[in-house]
Amino acid sequence: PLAPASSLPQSFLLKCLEQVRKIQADGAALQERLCATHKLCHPEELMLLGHALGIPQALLSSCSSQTLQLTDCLSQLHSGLLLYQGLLQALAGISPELAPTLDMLQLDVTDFATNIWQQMEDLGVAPAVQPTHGTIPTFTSAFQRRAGGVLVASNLQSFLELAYRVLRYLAEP
Amino acid sequence: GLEECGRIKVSAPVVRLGDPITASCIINQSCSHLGPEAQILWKLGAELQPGGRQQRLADGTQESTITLPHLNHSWALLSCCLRWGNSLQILDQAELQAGYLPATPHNLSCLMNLTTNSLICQWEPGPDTHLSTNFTLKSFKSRGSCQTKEDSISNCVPENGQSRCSIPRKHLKLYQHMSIWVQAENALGTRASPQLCLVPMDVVKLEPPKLWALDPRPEVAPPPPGCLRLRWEPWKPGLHIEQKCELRHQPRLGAASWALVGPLPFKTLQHELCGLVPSTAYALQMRCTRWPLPGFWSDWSPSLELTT
Amino acid sequence: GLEECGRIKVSAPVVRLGDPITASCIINQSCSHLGPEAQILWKLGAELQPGGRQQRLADGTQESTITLPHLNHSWALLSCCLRWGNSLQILDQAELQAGYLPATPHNLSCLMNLTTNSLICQWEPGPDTHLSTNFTLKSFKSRGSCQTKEDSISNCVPENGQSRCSIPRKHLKLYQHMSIWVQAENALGTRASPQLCLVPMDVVKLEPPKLWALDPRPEVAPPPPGCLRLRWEPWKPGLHIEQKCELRHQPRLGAASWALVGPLPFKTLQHELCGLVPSTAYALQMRCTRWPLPGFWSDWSPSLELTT
Repeated sequence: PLAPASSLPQSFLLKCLEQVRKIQADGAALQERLCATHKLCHPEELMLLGHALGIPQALLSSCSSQTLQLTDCLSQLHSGLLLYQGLLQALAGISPELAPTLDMLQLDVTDFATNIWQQMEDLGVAPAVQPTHGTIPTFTSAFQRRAGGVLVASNLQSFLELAYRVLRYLAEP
Repeated sequence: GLEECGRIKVSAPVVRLGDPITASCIINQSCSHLGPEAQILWKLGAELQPGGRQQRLADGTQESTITLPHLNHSWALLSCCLRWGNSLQILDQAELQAGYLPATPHNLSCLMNLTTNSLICQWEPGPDTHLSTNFTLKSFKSRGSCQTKEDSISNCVPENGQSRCSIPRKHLKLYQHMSIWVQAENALGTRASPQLCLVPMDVVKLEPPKLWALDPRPEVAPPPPGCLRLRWEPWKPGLHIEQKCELRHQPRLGAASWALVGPLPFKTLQHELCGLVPSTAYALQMRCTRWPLPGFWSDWSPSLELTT
Repeated sequence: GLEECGRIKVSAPVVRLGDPITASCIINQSCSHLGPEAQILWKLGAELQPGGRQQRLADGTQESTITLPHLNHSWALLSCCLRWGNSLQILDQAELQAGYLPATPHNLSCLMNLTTNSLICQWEPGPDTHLSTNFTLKSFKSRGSCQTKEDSISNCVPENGQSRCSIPRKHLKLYQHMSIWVQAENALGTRASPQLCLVPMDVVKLEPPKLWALDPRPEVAPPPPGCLRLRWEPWKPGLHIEQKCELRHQPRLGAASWALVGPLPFKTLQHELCGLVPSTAYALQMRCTRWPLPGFWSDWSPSLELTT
């Protein structure tokens, strides 16, 4: 495994921090619109539905500063982003008003995943075959896509919070 | 497949404003692992709605039914919820809409516009129905008094929400009768305006001619006092149409109303106006109409100012 | 079938301006029932062209061939005619075009626009070729120094004749290298500009922040003489981008040039400017750029006028 920080170019880390901030802004925009347009404002009101829908969450266990395993952390970050890419794709058709916001979020998440993957390739720590996002629930009604949107956006914000912290730690001179 | 936790069914997704609406919500057994007596609650927007009647169905699922006596919002969100710990969980949501049947569109009128070469029709849509209402201008080619339908004409769909539509030249037979009406449609029903039976060219509205002072020519004696000479240029797209025109004039200053002169045969292209107050500035305007065949008067031309 | 009277064939429908062009016209026998020695004549535009070489072919048809040494019109009509009684009958016509090979498009430059979320590229098209010339912005996603092509990107076709094109966000990977070039093509050939290798976000151009006076607050001492306090509102679409900014000021009156202050960290959002001439009106402007990551400076903001 890689030694922390030293092996990651500063420009890569700064770009990642920039991308995380952008995705957080996109995610917040989606949450705001779901609340304004569909009155779905609190993920806590949708926990039961979340269990039933079976929305998976991405872990960043190798990224905590105590047990930082850089290679594992990068690949967890990458597969987490792939998972959210898949979840966001499953939300397609959420509603005409939200479609542009959802598309932008999906594009930025995909860009961030590509950025991480290419850095892993440059470091020679990328697995031969790029992983896929695993099983993704299908949302069968407009309401489920909106409720799913609230839950996915909320989970994504928590995931990004963790990612931001580790990237900041790695970017510290 | 995904286990649905709860599913709302409504008597009708759209009702008339103020009418009652009934909804039922079925909680799937797997979702209500919360214990048999999970209580289903209803929210309209953010407000809890009392009056849900809950029962356990043969297959073990729970069903709650509620009737909202008067739906007074044109748009509202009805939520089926479940108490879970100290939180209220939303299991499904239905968008309720209420509004009015479309009013019968009225005051349908059409003009044949030779600049755009299209038949432009407009109408009064009537009051807001609070529902998405589509207006379509329908027509068919016919004979005489439009009793029989000869060829259909493709529908004319107005641009976003406008109460006018243009039927392009290629869909028109300019000298044949056609029947035209407007149809308004929303989720509650359809209403059609009375039918117009018209011949496009008979509702042509021309543009006014261009007025010019008649340039003085050496070989022609100047206009006698109290007289004015003017000429006009007919509107190009209307050159093939026989017309009659009218001239009106009024002193530029003072409150005298317009004096009318006509009909002037439109082909003469010039006119000498006499009987005016000498050394006075006059405003002159002209309009024309298809004649003797039917048509609408053009607007009055912009003013030409001449001094006697 | 319709018996063709005459048919022109040209060596090339489009030639370089000033180059020669050869055409032949074959008169069908059935058409030349006018007698064997029907004389074929050529007209370029309205002018008769001497030098047509006529011969009778084995199958009895007549063929005339003509070579125009220099085609100096970018567009011309070549007519194959036959004298018939005292009239000249046109049997066929060919449109001849002449122009230049497209010049190599140059000065290709691109900016990432976060308002439209698109990569906007522009270029110099080079001199007019007199021929219909299509410009296409081509690109592909790549790595490092753009040697290898990873994914292709659909061509960007500029709107009617513009020398700029916008690649929409969905075709871009904002943080990946891409190779971009312009291709110019007309009937005479194709020319491609040198390739740019860039990362969209590294050519981002921000909009300037909005400058405001800092509202005086009771609990805060007023600015000392010769000092000004201002605050700025960053441009929303750039909030996620780390930036540095520059401030410039100059007395509103008089000819003093701009004085520059900076770099200012963009997150401080306010600044106290001192060392100015007391009781003087100043114009202040600010601009920002992505930093430490690469990017272009924004334009200077509109002036804020404050008086010390």
